[in-house]
Amino acid sequence: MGYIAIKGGETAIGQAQELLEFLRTHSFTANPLSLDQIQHQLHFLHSRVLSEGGLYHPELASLAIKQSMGDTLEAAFYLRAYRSTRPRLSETPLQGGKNMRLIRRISAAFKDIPGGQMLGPTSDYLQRLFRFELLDESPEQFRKIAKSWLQETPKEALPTTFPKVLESLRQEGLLPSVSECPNRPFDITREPIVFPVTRSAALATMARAETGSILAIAYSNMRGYGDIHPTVAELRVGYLPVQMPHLVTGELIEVGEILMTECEVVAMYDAEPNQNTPTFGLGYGACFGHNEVKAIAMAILDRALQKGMKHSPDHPSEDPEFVLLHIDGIESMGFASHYKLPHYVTFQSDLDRLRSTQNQSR
Amino acid sequence: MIQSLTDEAIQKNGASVGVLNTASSETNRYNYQFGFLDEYAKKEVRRTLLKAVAIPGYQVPYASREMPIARGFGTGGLQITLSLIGSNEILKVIDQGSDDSVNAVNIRKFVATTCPGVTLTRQTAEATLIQSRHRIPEKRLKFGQILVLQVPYPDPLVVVEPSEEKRKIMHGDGDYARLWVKLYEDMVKFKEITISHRYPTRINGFYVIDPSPIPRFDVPKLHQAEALCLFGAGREKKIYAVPPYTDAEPLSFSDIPFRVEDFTDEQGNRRTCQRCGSMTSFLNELIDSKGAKVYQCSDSNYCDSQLGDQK
Amino acid sequence: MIPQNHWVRALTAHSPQTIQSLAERLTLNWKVNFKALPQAGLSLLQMEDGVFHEPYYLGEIPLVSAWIELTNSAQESFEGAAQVMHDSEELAIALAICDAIMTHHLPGWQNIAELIQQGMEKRIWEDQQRGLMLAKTRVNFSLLSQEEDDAGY
Amino acid sequence: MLAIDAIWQAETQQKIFRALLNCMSLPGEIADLSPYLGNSSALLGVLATLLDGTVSLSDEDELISQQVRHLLQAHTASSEIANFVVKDATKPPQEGFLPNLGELPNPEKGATLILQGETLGVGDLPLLLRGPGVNGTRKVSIAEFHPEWFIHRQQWVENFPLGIDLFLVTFTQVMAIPRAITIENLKLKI
Repeated sequence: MGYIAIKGGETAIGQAQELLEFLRTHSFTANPLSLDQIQHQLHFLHSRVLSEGGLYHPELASLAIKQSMGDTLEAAFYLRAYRSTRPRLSETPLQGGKNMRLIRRISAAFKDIPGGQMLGPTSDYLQRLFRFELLDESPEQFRKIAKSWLQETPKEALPTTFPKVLESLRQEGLLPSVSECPNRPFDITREPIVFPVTRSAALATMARAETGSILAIAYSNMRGYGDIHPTVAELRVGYLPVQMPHLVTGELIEVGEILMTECEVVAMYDAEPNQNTPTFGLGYGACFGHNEVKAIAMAILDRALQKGMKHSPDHPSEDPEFVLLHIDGIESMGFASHYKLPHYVTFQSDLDRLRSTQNQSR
Repeated sequence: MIQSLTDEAIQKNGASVGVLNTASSETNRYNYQFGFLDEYAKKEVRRTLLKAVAIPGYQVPYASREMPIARGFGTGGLQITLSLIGSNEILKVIDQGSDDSVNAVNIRKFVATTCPGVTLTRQTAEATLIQSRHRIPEKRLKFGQILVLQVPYPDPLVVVEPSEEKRKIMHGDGDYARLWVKLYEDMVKFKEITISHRYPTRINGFYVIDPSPIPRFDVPKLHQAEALCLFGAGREKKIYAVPPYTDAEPLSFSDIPFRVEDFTDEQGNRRTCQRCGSMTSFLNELIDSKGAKVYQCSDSNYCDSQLGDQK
Repeated sequence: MIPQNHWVRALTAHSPQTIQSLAERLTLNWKVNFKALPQAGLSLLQMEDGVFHEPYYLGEIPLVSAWIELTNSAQESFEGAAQVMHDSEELAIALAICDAIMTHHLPGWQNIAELIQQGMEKRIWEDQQRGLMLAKTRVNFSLLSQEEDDAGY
Repeated sequence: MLAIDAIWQAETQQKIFRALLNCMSLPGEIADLSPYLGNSSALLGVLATLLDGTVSLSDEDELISQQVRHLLQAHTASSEIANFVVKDATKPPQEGFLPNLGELPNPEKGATLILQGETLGVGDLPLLLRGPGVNGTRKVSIAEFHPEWFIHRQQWVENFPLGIDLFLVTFTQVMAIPRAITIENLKLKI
């Protein structure tokens, strides 16, 4: 009780770290998690950390999850901090999502889309019944699953790149025209966000936002604090080939690929004062890894923020300052955590002021 | 395999040569370099520091990087420390005046890990660089020493003006009228200035700074100090400075002077540290095991050295 | 012949050690100079948003680059360069050497061509697996439409 | 292995920076950079320490070789807008020369002017400094820096916080005069 200064913190800190390590290992018989196990068996956790960390580094994302013992905020924090140790060398040329090598592609707007709908690896239609046989899954059974899947020879393997669903709507004239001369994108990692912000700053901030935070604000819009009424035109998950110019020839070379999720929503149309024909509103969401709920939430907020930037915001989810300053997991968790630090000195000053003010009023 | 980087090669393609890290690239590809931050980040902080010193009290914006300790734990101070530090440094880290406070221990450990060769010390007098949260050491800092203070809220005008754009204009004009009004209203309401810590202080007769959450007790130590004082706000992305031999005056009225924390007891005597007996230091109020209120120096190294002197 | 823009993708299907040891072996009689210091760091991934086609930054990726020049005893010089999403400068240097040897058909280029061929086959197999994921989970709407009509009840 | 001049190495740049920070905090203090410079001049040591691709440099007197300009990575800008302006100070400033003085809300945009001269510490031009970082007043003598530079400086820094910050360099030495400093004896001298 009271405000007792902690002395001998050095020992306590060391012991606390060791205790955490003990918690992680906890028994004499358990095996350490391998980075590969984390990347694959904890696929969605891994994806979440990649996206919230803002750095596509699958190996270090696994290590971050291992070290943080599965705390998503902490794990993303490891990646963010690591970025500060690496020089910024360049930026890539503009990459387009239509080049993604897909493993999943669906549309809620149209039954039949050019190229077809492919569910890919999804948990959407799982009945959340426990598979009790996994309680003691043997390594043999575990390995058999992948083996038997791979044994099937691709008789009719589909191509993996497809056009965007929105393109057909755009050709029909149902969508607003694309930006004519887009600005240079805003780099949120180097420049402080000062309002009003550009849409590119909002997209970059949301792409690395904390999933729960961005979902909660988007949900407020879905429930009635907003009126976006989105329809998912296309949701796609796949591997984007990343291209960089060859240093000698300048020709674009594929230097690697990233797993990412992209979502495009069509929203209720707006009556634009200076536009003769009304067109659908549009929202876009994307992030590293396989994070569908996050991409959908982002697409909805993109649309909501466009509205808030154009007219004045009617709801929190349409207010760029409210949304963008409160969705970063590293910032918010850091500030919440800092209240755990000792404030003995400032509190002593507070006590002094209150007592002296009380004396004055007596 | 690689034989040499010829001068000619540098000449042709100098554009990619900025800073060469002396750390060997032969080692594990995931090693952290000396000082953790990449060299371009350090350069930016260094340029910012020079402007901060050249324009005393002005909050210079910079692209604060994410640090491996949480925002609010001293990321601004740490970025300054890492941009300053060399392998011959003698570093002291304190939090609440104490070298053993958990946050101080943590930051010291971090620097020791990422800056091999740096000497760590608890002795205020022998440190070349001191990073601190919430206190300026009791022992007067000397010429040549650098004090780095961690800052949560850098702008003293934020209590009267929420828009940063407008605050920047007010600072540029040296217009602190609304801050004076706020102090005056306080006085009328409470007959006391209610600001307990982070006391607004005018530097070199122009800019007013938030001196970080040091107690009022520490504010006069900034005035005409021999040491260089640097302030880092990581979350708010600002750096500012009070150079040595510079005026630092807490805002006050002639009839209600600036007052430091009062440590006199009911009988009107100055309370003393129950440990070293100091009658001049800033004291922490503690509750002992019997529930009685006792007082002890907040600056642990000062308290220890007072005890040592008595022996 | 596999085009140059797929070399890095094909070669990185092999372990870095495989590429590095081959590059080292093939340059035993060459002088290798840097045209620019090899650099390991991050690159900003610039994406086009899918609805208004505006550029924005999705996040950062690790990137390492190397630009080298091979010189033989006859003082003939040949350039090669590579960038790859990785952290190892050694890997980028090895890829840049492979690039120089392949581009200019220097001695040993067939060994690299072979590695590229094998790597590409592995990548094609990976693409086929992805295609298979799609093929197996494709929704057949001609069968579904009946059920969907029933779903109203 | 790699033969890179000392001034491009991280360890050296840290040391040079500390010397510069010390000079900026204590106007009139003269730092000898020769232990860190290898074969380079103090001017290059200062530039290598402070510049990268995110800032601009003006070098109208061509004090820096083309090769080093590439290594510095800074983009070239005219002297009115550059963040860093390098001048040969043995000659007087050209007619109409005016560096960026910054803006009231953003005074840090005022340029850092680096003047190349001959001698610091002794010479026929005494400067009497007063202001932040100076304990009372401080007198420092220099030579082969044209006096007109200091007269112009006085006009540039008249409206604090607007102004420029000066580094004076010789082949191995450096000294700083930030904008808040008053040079008290100027009128007497010229």
